[in-house]
Amino acid sequence: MILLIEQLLNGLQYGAMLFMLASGLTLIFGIMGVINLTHGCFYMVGAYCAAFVVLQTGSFLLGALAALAGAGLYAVAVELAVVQWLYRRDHLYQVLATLGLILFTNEAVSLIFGRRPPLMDIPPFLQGSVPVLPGLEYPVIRLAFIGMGALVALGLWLLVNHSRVGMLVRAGADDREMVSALGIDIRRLYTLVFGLGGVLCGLAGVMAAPLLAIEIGMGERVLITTFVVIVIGGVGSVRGALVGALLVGMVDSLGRAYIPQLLQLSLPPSVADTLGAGLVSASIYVLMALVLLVRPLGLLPARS
Amino acid sequence: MMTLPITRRLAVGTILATALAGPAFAQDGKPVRIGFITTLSTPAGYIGEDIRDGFQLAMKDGKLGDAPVKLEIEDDSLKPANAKQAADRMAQSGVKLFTGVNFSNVLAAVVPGVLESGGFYVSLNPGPSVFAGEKCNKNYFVASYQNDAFHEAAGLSANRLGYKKVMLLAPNYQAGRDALEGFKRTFKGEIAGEIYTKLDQTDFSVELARVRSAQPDAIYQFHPGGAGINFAKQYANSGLTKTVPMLIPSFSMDARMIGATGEAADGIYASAMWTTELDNPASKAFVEAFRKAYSRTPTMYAQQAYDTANLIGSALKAVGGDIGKEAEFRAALRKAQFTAVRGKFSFGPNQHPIQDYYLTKFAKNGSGEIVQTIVEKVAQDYGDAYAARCKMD
Amino acid sequence: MTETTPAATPILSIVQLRKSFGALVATDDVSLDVMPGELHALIGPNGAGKSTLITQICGEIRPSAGRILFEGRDVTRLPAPARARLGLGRTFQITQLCNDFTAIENVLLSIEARHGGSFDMVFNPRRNRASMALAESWLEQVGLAGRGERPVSSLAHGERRQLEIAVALAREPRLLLLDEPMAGMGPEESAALTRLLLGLKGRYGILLVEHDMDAVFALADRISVLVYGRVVFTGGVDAVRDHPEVRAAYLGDAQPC
Amino acid sequence: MPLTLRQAAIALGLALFLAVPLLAEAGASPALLGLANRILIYAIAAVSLDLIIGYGAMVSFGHAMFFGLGGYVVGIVAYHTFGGEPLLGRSGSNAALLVWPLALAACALLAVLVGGLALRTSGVQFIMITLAFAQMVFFVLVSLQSYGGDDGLMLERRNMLPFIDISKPTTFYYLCLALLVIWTVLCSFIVNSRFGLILQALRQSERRAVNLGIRPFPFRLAAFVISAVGTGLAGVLWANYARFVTPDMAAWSKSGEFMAIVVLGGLGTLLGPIAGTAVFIALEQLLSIWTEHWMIVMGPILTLIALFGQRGIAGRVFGGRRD
Repeated sequence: MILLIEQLLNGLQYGAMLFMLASGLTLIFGIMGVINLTHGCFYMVGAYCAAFVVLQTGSFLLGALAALAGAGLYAVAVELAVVQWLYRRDHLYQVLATLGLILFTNEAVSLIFGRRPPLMDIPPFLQGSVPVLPGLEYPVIRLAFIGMGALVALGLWLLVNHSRVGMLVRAGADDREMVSALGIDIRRLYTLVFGLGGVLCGLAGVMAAPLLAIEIGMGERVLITTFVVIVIGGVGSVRGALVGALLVGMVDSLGRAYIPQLLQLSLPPSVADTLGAGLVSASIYVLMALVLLVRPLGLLPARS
Repeated sequence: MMTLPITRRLAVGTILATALAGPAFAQDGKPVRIGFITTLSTPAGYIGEDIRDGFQLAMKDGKLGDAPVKLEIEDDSLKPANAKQAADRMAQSGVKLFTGVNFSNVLAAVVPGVLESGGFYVSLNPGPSVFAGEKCNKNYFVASYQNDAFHEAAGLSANRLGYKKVMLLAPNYQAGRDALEGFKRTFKGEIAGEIYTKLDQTDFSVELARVRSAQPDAIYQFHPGGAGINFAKQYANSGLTKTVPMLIPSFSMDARMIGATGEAADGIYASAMWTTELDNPASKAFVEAFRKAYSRTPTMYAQQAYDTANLIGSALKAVGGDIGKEAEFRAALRKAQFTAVRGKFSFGPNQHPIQDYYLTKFAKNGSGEIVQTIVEKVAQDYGDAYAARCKMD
Repeated sequence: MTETTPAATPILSIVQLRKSFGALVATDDVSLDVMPGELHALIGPNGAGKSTLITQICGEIRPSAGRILFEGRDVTRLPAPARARLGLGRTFQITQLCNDFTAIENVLLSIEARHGGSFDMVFNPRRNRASMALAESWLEQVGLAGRGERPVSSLAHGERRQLEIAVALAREPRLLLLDEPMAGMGPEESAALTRLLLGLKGRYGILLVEHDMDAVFALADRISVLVYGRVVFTGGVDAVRDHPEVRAAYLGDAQPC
Repeated sequence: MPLTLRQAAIALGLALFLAVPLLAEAGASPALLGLANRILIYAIAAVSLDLIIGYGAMVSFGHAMFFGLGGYVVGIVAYHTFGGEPLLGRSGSNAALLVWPLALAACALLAVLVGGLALRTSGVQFIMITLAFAQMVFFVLVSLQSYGGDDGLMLERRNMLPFIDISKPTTFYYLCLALLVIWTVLCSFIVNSRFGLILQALRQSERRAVNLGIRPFPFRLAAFVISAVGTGLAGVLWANYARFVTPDMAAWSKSGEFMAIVVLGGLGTLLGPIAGTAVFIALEQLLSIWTEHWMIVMGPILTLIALFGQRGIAGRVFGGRRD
């Protein structure tokens, strides 16, 4: 029972991280209709900026600020330099252009920071574990991750539903011409949303950096999963991204925790291991395929 | 880095010399071309860098074993197809000696073509079981280790440490499965469970929870590269280090990974063939020279490349730099008459190493740095399980 | 003009059709007939639900309730392609053509579509003389003779509207749904198109949605007025012209555009 | 009769490809043959992908799965033929005329399955669901323990064809060239046929086509399967060329590479992607010889192609569509 609760927390934590990445991506896709493969790079840039500043100054807080700023600015730069020319183009060109940017970013980061993965320790106030339930201690940093995910969800909800920017965002998603007619500079709105997506990636990056190796290619490793999340949730919908992130987080975590054991009950160990591991690897893709077959536009699409 | 321009100038010089001297004397001054295909881009690129730098450290003024050599270095981007393409191209242009490859799957792509073209391959890192048994070849040498050796040494280490119940974790691919098989071959206690992680997994919280609930005496985990750093960091953060010690093969935590793992590496046990702390003059000299040349601590990959270079050098010396004398060159390689940084070294019947393995521990040294200290020798003159199946003609 | 007797089966019959999107009722218990050979015009202000009705008739969206009968057969649950194969042709309010194709290729597509689901992967229909001649003759009928080799993207707006009709006709339908064929046309072009439609009248059952009241009065046998998803009146041209409620509801505030 | 630009380009390209073995032999560079052979094989995949992206607007981000599957069928059969234990009581065969159709049938079957499910969606969902299926195939290949798993599978020797000996590099090269020409001619028949007319109509205006009585699904599925078979053929040839297969063949980055090649060459031209392949692979080769940081150049090149090369490098010559 304790183990199950711990695994649920793990799923929640993974979901929180995926949500930070997916919410920005889904806004970018929903509002501007752009498939942005570079999104994972923002996350990597955030982690590298954080590690670099922490190494120089020793302050986690400064590192976090650097991550948000670095990832946000890089996102804005990408939008201004490349993505803004792709808004009305076929998805195919967006995929290709941003694929090229991934190659570029990875190589540029390795030239700037070197190939050696930099170190970032867990800041003192996030170290160790605290008792969550009798008999269950859970690492503080993972709890902080969950808390931060909840804050981001709340913040985005307020932003999208209860602010002027959010109104513009929603209007922009529905009717570009209308927003332009209102005399609002839609170009700046787009850049802003792109930057916001970058900042959220930076946040995920700085939160993940103490737990993960900060290395080239870390972005692509989460990118595809992030896409799975938003496609499951329904492209363009922040609520969908939340549901998708939690679903994928849970399915992945619980799958890893229990699928091999369940198979071992009924199959010989060697077969169970192979099959289990294969099934676990593909679990979220199977989930996505199933969801799309039942609801081709995802669970909570922004517009039907 | 200082050696590079000199090498180049010398190489140019020798080419000019041979051009002037004409083809009749080509054998004399002409450098031996060595096809050096390794992984320089991608996240694993740092390993390729160490391999290249370690190899070049062994070269003196562009010479190995007093014979001028020309390294033809090419990046394979960790793509077997690229590596094969490069190797075939080099072989067609007359390169007879190859080394450098860093990963088993790349090696599997490169070696058959090289051997078919009549060339030599001397591996400075992977030693997959495919080429160690029935498919061994007289022109194929492994100067590093057979892939299973570290895992078998880890099993022996676990026995020494008195563990009765060990839980195993490895990624769900061939090398991961081989690792766990190797461990089980020598470990005498009980296996508390085997967990196969996903290939691209970065977070291990779920697996750590399973370890916690199974309460083994220790875990043995094999995750190379970034995943290894992730695992160690998260293991330390979960507090498991205090109750369940971790045992790994050396390449789950090389010198550069220690830098990225920090304190979390403290207290981890590892099976190893060499560490910077190995107490012999050749090793000390190598570590010092490497640090001086590149201002960083060498990894085991650099050491293996350095030893491989010296092995090749010894054989080149024996044939006076004429690699055309194939039989002599082969025989000289087989003798392995060079001072290995790792200590004792000889070839078994399948031309894979027979050498010693150690139990090591990551711990702080006098100046507070985490280093890989030698605990004890767990295997002496250790060969591999496949040698018996090799029928060399 | 063909004489229509009350006893004949309507070619299209809509029975208490209803479509709601959430709280919004776009089609509210609409019943309507088109007799063979009849030109039935559907008018109403913007947002009255005319296009929603057309898309339900051709099968692109499903009604919430009610039935659609084509030549007496219930087609309410049939998908759009199946209805087209039964003989239901349409044009679109916003031109739907293959813009990378030439004009004649668009017509050719329509001719080829008659042959069902054949996977002929060998023969190039552009080399089939009979098909090409047929396509050319449809272009001639709508006044596009000699424009066949022009890519659609280079045609003028009016020409594209004419091509739409040629494409729909080449499928040889028995019922035509014309969704604002005059939209965006100048008076000259509208008049030409009206003449073209007059020529088609009687050969097909036609349901015409149109804002151009001159055209509607010139062409229609009967007119239905749709307001807020409801048919408020159906009758002959004169009856509509004189009907006070219709004048108030529609003709009063919406100028023909 | 004067040649059109298009005909001239075809003649020149064909002459160049025909001349490569002679050039290589004449001493230009023996590696040239391998490079050109690689181009031929990838070009078959690129032409196939163009069939559905360029003509059918089905942006498959998972086509590498067919490349991988085609290769693996060859690899697995070879494994059982040489040394491995028999499979289902059969010891395998090295006859290309048996193994190759088997591999292509496997690809067709997978395509029916994947296409049947994926074509229920469109747009970004289609891109992602094809990617998801490719990832599944990738993970299956990685977990095929007895076939080398992640390390891949070596082939003892190339498959055997009657009358010609494809173990000779030049012969194999000309076989690939012949297959590329045949496949491209077949595809050009397809796109100009009634089937192709409808496929292209579905791309340009699905509503128009549907309201003419065309059911989109069977046409799209058929095109998807044909394209998968072509890509599978490339996989089969690759397995024979490289004589080893790895799960890499089905990785998502490979799918991306194929897409890049098609766009580079010019969508909806069939011939453009062949030129695209040549440029892409040659560029990759040159840059990686020049510097290990070649991706910092290659990346922006891809981006620029996407931004400005609306018709690809050969779109103007071969009359492709704009995006």
